[in-house]
Formats: sequence, structure tokens, C-alpha cells
Amino acid sequence: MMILVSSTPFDPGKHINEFAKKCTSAGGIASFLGQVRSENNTVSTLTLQSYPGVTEQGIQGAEENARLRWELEDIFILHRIGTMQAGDPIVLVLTAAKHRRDAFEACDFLMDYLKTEAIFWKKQTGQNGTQWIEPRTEDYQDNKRWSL
Amino acid sequence: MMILVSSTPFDPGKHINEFAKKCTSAGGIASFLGQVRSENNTVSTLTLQSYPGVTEQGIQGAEENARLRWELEDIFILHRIGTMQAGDPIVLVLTAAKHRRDAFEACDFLMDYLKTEAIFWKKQTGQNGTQWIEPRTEDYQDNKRWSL
Amino acid sequence: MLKILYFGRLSDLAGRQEEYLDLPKDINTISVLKPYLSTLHDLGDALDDPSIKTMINQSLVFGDASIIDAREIGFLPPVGGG
Amino acid sequence: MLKILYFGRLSDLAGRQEEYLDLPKDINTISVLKPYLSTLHDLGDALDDPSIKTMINQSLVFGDASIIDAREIGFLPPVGGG
Repeated sequence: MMILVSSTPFDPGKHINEFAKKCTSAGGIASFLGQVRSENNTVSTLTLQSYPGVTEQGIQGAEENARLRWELEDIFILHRIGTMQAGDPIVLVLTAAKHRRDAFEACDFLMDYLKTEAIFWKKQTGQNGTQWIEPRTEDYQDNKRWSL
Repeated sequence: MMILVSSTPFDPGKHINEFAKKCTSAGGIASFLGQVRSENNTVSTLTLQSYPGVTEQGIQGAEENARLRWELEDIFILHRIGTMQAGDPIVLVLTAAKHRRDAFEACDFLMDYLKTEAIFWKKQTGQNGTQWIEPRTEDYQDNKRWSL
Repeated sequence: MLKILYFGRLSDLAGRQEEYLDLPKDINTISVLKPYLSTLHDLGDALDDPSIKTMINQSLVFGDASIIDAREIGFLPPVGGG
Repeated sequence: MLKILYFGRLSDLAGRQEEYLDLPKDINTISVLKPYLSTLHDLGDALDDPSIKTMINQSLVFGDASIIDAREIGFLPPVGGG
């Protein structure tokens, strides 16, 4: 298990390969990679803030929930903070499980957490200037799917 | 879009990085990596056969279905054939989409196709000798989730 | 020359995944080809198993079918997925 | 010395993400700390927005609270996700 909030750019492929090598008893590894979108240059930079300690603790709570719900071999969560450009990786979630259904659902669940509840603040700078962003209604709806 | 059935070992991380680099307008890339499980050495090798041409055509049909159902930027499907050892990658499915729900569901859907309907024959050699494997009931059930 | 393909357990039974054959003139339908190949490779009744699908020129055929225009015939046990 | 953290739009308004302050003795609760900081950094009524959450020593507090044992106080606008 690893949770990392880092201001250093990362190489998604390298982490996936290392994770896969460790999870030899897992048949499947689901992953989600979020990256800074470039759409007609409307987003040129993205800046993320975390609350060191608090942010990681929140993610750990979500990770423990995922382990209670699904049978998982391992979990890896890496989230960038700081300023990123279009195309830069923001977040990588990896879930390894014997059965792919568990891996998929846990990865999806963790992404929902990271997108809506995780302790991050997000600022976009583009053609329309700079603004702080709050979650889309859609993100909240996705997250509700997991409530019992 | 790329569909590849190959007897050559592959590097999942390399493909994910190349795919992500191409999909600059996609916010998210979901992936699934299936690898040969090693469980108390019960599986030591796995051999997959395809029907060249027919197998690819079937996968392409599933890929077109995925594109009809979800809004996707790009799809990448790579499947090994031949003989593999524990830990070797078998299959990699990558789906890029603006919204992560589309990427996740399409990736899940394509994996269901590959696990149950795709034209592959699978032989395991381990402690209990060698046997040809047919899909688990569970795989069929997963696949039924997508029927309209 | 007709290309014959055997998959899965059939490839083990036949000892090959593919072969090219010059068939006798009277071997002109699937229903007479099957016993011909079964004798040739000592396949027993493996090809008669109802789970075995037949493809002519990469298209599925059901029941009997002429093989006069066939370039390629495949015998497919249930697929096992990846 | 008390560590104060400002997040999201508050960090832009305050011109900083964190600072260490020696507070006057009478600044001993959240309800008096907020106007003190608002004046110090010209924050207007930003800290009074009901969407701003307060953490003392990395734990959420609701309503007013003593800051006598506080080592760290954070002011958190709604989180935006990653």
C-alpha cells in the first residue's frame, strides 16, 4: 500500500510496471491516470494545493474503505500538487486484485473520492484568466453511487 | 485506435505512457492489465492461441460497440498469444475519455468481452498437469451486465 | 490446397494447429470432411462434439455446408478468453 | 508561535499559504482570531463565509473554539478535488 502526495512530476508507466511486478498473485491491475487536459488551450496551467498530513489521512481513510469493500491485493495512489502544464499527469490510482471486478470497482471508488472529497484546492489559469475550481455536480453524483 | 494480438512480450508502462502522450485532450485514461498469476506455483505457464484475422475482427467489433456506447477519445487493446510465465503481461486495455466514467466503463466492457467472447484458447500447465480452460460462470455473468 | 486449422484441445489431438491438404474429390462437404480428418489424425469423435464450431473462409457455418469454394476451414472448441 | 494555514482562494487573498504568528493574549478563540487575521491581511469577510471550515491541530472544529492549545490552525474553503 502506498499513498503519496508529491510536488514532483511522475512517470505513470514506471509506477505501473513496478506495481505490477510486486503483485505477482494478482491476476489484474486496474488503473486510472488523470492528466491536465489541453482543449484549444483553454487550460494552460493547473495548480493544486494540499493540506500536508490532513490530505494524506483523508486518502488513507478512503483506501481503508476500499479494502473493506473489495478483495484487494494492493493499492497505489499518487497525487500531484503544485503547478502543472497541459499533458502532465495529475493522479494515478492502481488497484491489484485476484478478480478484475474488485480491481475496477475499487479504482473507480478511489477516483470518486479523490475527485470530490479529497482535500485539494485547484486553480486553473487559461484564456479566461485564473480561477479556483469547485467540484462539478456530476462528480458529487458519481460519489453518491457508493453510499450504502 | 489500435488492436494488436502479438506473440511478443510487451511492456505495459511503455504503452500507457505513449498512449497518454497522444491523448492530450482526454482528462482520464483507464486501464486494465492482466498478467499470469502465480499462486503457490499452481500456474507455471499459460499458452494462448488465437485465430489470426478472426480474433482481431471480433475485438474490433467490441471496440466499435464501446465507441457507440461511450464518448471515447481513443482505445488501445494489446493481447498476448503464445506461451507465458507467471508475472508476464497477458492483456492491456487502455481507454481515454474526457470524463472518467466513460473511460472506466468502456475499459470494463472491453475486458469482459476479452475474457468471455474473444476468440482465444487457453492452456494452463502447472502442478496438476496441463489443461485447456473454458470461461468461468462468473465471467459470463459479468458480460451479461452489458446486454440491453 | 485447403488450409485446415485446429484450435484449443483439437490442436493437441491433431498434433498440429494448421495443415494444407489436397482432398479427394468426394470430400466436398463438412459432414464428409469431419470423418475424413478424424481418421487421418486419429481424432475419435472430437470433431463431432456439438460444442465445436466450424468456420469456412473465416465465417461460421451451421450444420452441413459445401466446401467446394473453401480456402480455409477452422474447427473451434469453446473459446476460453484471454 | 502559532502556525496559520490558508488554502485555495484564501491563500491568494492572504498572499501566503502559511505563516507563524505570536498572537496577543486576548486572541484566544476562533471567533476573535478571524477578525484579527482579516484586519492583518485585509481579507474582508472571506473568513466569515459559512463554506470556510476551520481545523485546529488538523482536526475540524465547528462554531467557536478555544485556541489556547493550538499549534496549528487551518482555514479551508470547499475542496476542489484532484
